[in-house]
Amino acid sequence: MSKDNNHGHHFIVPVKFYVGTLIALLILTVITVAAAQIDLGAAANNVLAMLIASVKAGLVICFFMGMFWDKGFNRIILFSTLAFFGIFITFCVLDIGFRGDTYKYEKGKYNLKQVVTPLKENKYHD
Amino acid sequence: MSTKNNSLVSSGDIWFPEPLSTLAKDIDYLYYVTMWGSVIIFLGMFLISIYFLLKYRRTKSNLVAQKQVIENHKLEIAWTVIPLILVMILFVWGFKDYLRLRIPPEDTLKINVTGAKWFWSFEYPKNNIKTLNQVYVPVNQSIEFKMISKDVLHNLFIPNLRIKRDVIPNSYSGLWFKAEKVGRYQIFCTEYCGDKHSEMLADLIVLSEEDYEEWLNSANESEDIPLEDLGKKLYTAKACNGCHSLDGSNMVGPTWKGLFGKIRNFTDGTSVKSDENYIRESIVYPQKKLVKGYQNVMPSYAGLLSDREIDGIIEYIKTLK
Amino acid sequence: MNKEIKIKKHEVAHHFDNSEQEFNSAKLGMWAFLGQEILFFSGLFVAYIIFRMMHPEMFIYASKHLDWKMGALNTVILILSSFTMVMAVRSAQVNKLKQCVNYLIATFSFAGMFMVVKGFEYASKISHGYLPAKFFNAESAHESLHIFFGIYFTMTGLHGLHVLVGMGLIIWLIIKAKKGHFYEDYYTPLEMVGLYWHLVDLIWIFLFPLLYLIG
Amino acid sequence: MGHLENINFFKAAKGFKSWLITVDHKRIGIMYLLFIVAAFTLGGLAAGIMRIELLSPDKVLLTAKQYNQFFTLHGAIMVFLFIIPSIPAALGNFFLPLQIGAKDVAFPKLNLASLYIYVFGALFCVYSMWHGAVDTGWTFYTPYSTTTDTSVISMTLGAFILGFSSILTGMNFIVTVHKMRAPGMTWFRMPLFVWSLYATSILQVLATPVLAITLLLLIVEKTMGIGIFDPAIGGDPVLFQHFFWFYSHPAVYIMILPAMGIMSELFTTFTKKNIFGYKAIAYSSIAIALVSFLVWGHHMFLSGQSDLASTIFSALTFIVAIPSAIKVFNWISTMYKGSIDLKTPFLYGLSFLFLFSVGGFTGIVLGTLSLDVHMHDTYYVVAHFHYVMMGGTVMGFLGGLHYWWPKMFGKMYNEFWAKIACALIFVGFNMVFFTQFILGSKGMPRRYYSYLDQFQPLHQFSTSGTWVMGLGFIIVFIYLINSLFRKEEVSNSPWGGITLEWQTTSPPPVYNFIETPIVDNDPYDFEKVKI
Repeated sequence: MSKDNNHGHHFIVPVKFYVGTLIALLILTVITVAAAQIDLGAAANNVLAMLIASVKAGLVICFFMGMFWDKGFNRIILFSTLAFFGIFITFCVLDIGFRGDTYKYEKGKYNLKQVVTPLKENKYHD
Repeated sequence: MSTKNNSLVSSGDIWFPEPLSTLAKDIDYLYYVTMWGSVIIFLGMFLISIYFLLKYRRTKSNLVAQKQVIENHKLEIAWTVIPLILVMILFVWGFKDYLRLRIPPEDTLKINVTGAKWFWSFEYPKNNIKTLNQVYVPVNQSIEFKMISKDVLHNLFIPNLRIKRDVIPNSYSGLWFKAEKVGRYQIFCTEYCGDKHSEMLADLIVLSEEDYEEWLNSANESEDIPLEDLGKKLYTAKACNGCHSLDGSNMVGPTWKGLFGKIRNFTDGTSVKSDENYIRESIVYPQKKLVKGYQNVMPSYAGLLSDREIDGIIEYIKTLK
Repeated sequence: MNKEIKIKKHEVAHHFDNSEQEFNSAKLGMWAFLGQEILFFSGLFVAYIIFRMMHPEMFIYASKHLDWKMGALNTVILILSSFTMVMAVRSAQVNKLKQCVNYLIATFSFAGMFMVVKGFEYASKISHGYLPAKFFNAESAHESLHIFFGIYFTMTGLHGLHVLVGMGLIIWLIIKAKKGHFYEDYYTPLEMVGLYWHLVDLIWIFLFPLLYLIG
Repeated sequence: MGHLENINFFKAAKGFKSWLITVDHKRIGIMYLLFIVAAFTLGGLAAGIMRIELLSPDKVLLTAKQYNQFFTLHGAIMVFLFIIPSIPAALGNFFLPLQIGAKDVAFPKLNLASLYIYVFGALFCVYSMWHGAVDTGWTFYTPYSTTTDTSVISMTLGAFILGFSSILTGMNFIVTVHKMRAPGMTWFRMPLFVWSLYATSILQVLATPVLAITLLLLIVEKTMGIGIFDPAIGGDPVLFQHFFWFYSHPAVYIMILPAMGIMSELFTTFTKKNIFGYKAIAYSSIAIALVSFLVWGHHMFLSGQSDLASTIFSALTFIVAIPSAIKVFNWISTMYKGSIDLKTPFLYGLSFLFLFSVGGFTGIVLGTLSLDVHMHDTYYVVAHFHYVMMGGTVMGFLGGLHYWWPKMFGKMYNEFWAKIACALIFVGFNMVFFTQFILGSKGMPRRYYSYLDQFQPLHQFSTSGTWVMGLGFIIVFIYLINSLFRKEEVSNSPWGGITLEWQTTSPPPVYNFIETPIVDNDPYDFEKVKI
């Protein structure tokens, strides 16, 4: 039962690499804040904000967390987690966004009546 | 609990209560297709297994499996693709019927339904009639329910029409049906809503055209009939008879016999002589004064009884010595 | 304090064949745990998305009440703490144990700063009365403004809790590092807490634009 | 390695304390088994009392509120305390390392920690049962759960903690399967029980956290009223149902997949024949694990969910039914040209086959949009999920328990009584639940304390079935305990099984194998391996 106690030496990342990633992240933070000031329309702002956040997240995952040099299966865990997160969002939005009673107005064409929410006396504001 | 409605168990066939609409019959038809299809496949599997169990029993001569058959690609592909096609047919068929269930025709009689903790109240907007736990509909006429809940989730289920829909507090939900047979049918609440969930029942009363017209007139000509008779009619129409008796026996609620003028002592120790104001208050806000020895389960009738109807009930109670 | 830290040899657990297998197992287990954490926070992100779809203008109005400068400061602090954590792991890999301890202390102090800034933010919210529904007593143009603050406090509160847990783990690391448990052949706990810490930073990277920088 | 190698794990350390701080996966498995049997008994008693109450529409034993508390108790105990941990934590902990030739799970201390987290969570549930039991149903639907005064918070905290025990077990198994396999055991030489536990662990790790956040949001909603789920202040109760079922549908696959794994073991050992379509079964386990995340909306067809979402969920529900069908067909074909030995474990295997198929066919009925409108929240649904959970997982659990009993305790149970008990359970089960199919389609709603008189005969017949089934379970309990006091020892492989756990002594030594086995054959290759 031989037990070799030492690792095969892992690949040690040069310091410059980490400093570079740090600077990139700080720059991206500044860009995020700047992008939020200029108004490109609600949808565009959201997409842009999410894009920049994803790039930052990608940097942290690949370099700080070492996914870039890592074994394949850890990546599969990460991608399957994000996939199920995506499924959760899409089906919830599929429900909330398309509510309302369907009605047929022309041959084979369907449409959604607007969801009518009753006038609720607000428990905390009456 | 007994009910005057048509029986669900004895009517109809083994699996379903008697269908009231053509749509109900189509849904039953789809169920039977699925069921008999499943029974055939199940019997197939069952007989093959029994055959294997008998033929390949472990005997002295057959101690180890003769041939290690481990795969047969054609067979495996077959029993993947064929079930997929079968279930997809079921899906499309079910989806078509579901659309017919969900989409009401144009000219429907609209009825507003409100589910509250443990009773259903129905409102006919055109002839502003309100009924409690009973809904009268004409036969062969498309009816559309617009349902809302006052507190927790409820669910209106009419087994004979195979329709069911959750009644939620934050938006209206719709149901439509066309009853093609006259009679009294059962309505259940099927979304768990607390202690009396199993008593939140209602009756669907399908009347012929003339009876329905006659009911409509009798329901709203309550303006001119004398107050005592109005009170007597409301005693049954508004389900007071479910909890209050007339002959002095105490049921869920106190009896109405000799109620007027009696001293009522309450759980908080106070007591008052029962007069018009006390009776009016206990109808609209029953939780305010609880008579000793009775639970606080009476639903509030605020908005369900007009002032004239409350006067009618008070007059009627006065006559009960 | 300048006494050279004596390395304490690590004994591979009995059921592993070699330390390579032990390290990879730990890393795989950690990534499964991080996957679970992401899905744990996913519930909150879905609630945020659904309610932003339901009341879009209320969210824009509500986010004006948040001070984005504090949010940006917190983002920078967390990114720096991620950097110092990575440097701590690296210095253990090259046997610079003194440097590793210093970097850990730096990470801990950044985390402390983050919580202090968060404390100021919460204090200003409480003083204005922008609390979840039951305690919400500020006047507001939108009748469901309290939902935004309900989601805001749940998200940042849960994230703050994870930062506190991270700080506890870093203290544990500092103690073990001082005793020389970590060196070039064995730094697994250091790397695992590092991964956890980067995830906490990752979640804040998404929280910041979603809550503070709306439209 | 000292003398520990050939002493079995019972005798390796003595005394109560040695059990409390053990990190041996076999001892942890047995401790889990004790808790699981206790939870099953408690939940079973609650069901028995409920059925007695349903003998008549009026009060027999319980008031309405007590009845509601009892069905919630039955649901919560059976789901969170019994059926989710039953096979993975008890039998899985014991046999996963053995079947892949490892000495222990990847993180033994974490394994003990998840046992203690399970006990700690169970204490919360027991406390909340005793102090004003919850009456919301195991689904805790808002707004009822946020407005009732019963102890919802302590019950949800209990379930929250139990969720972590499940996550940690799942994590442990994933890493064990990846990193701890014996030399020579490639992915396609692993037994199929290990494949199903691997698929279950994926579900446990990726689905349970969403339950954790749902319960946390429920607690925050109840204490601080943040208004996400409370409609009175702008929330949406249907959103809670989305959160809850996103976890709970994968949870029902956490329950059934391990039982399917046991079926593959039973159908090979008792037919002495290699499994039919090994890759098909292995891939369908993984397929079920992945597709199970797409179908949760079929619990909410009538909840006010949009028709578009309902349609998509209905279509995906049919796709998830296919892998289960493939597995059942594969097991039947495994019997072809085998040498079938009708011992009790195999009888449980056969009853799983038929009861699970009935559950599957009725599941297709409930997945069809138009039929679900009539069948939803009636006794038809109650019968469906009992056929799949009790007919599936409990039969699988009993089959696995009997199959591995000689290996776990080194004692053989009484075969004659075992067959009688199996027959009683099978007959009693069908008496109880087949009548409920008819009750449901006739319109009897679920969770009803009192019902219309016309349903009484069916309810009475169903209740009488529970006594037959209860008798069966009592007999199982008696002869299994009795078998522990028998003298004669059991050989390494009493049933002739050839997977790795049968190649070591029973009960196995502390480190499972005298020397780490080298694997160079398929797991069920009866020609190559002679025992």
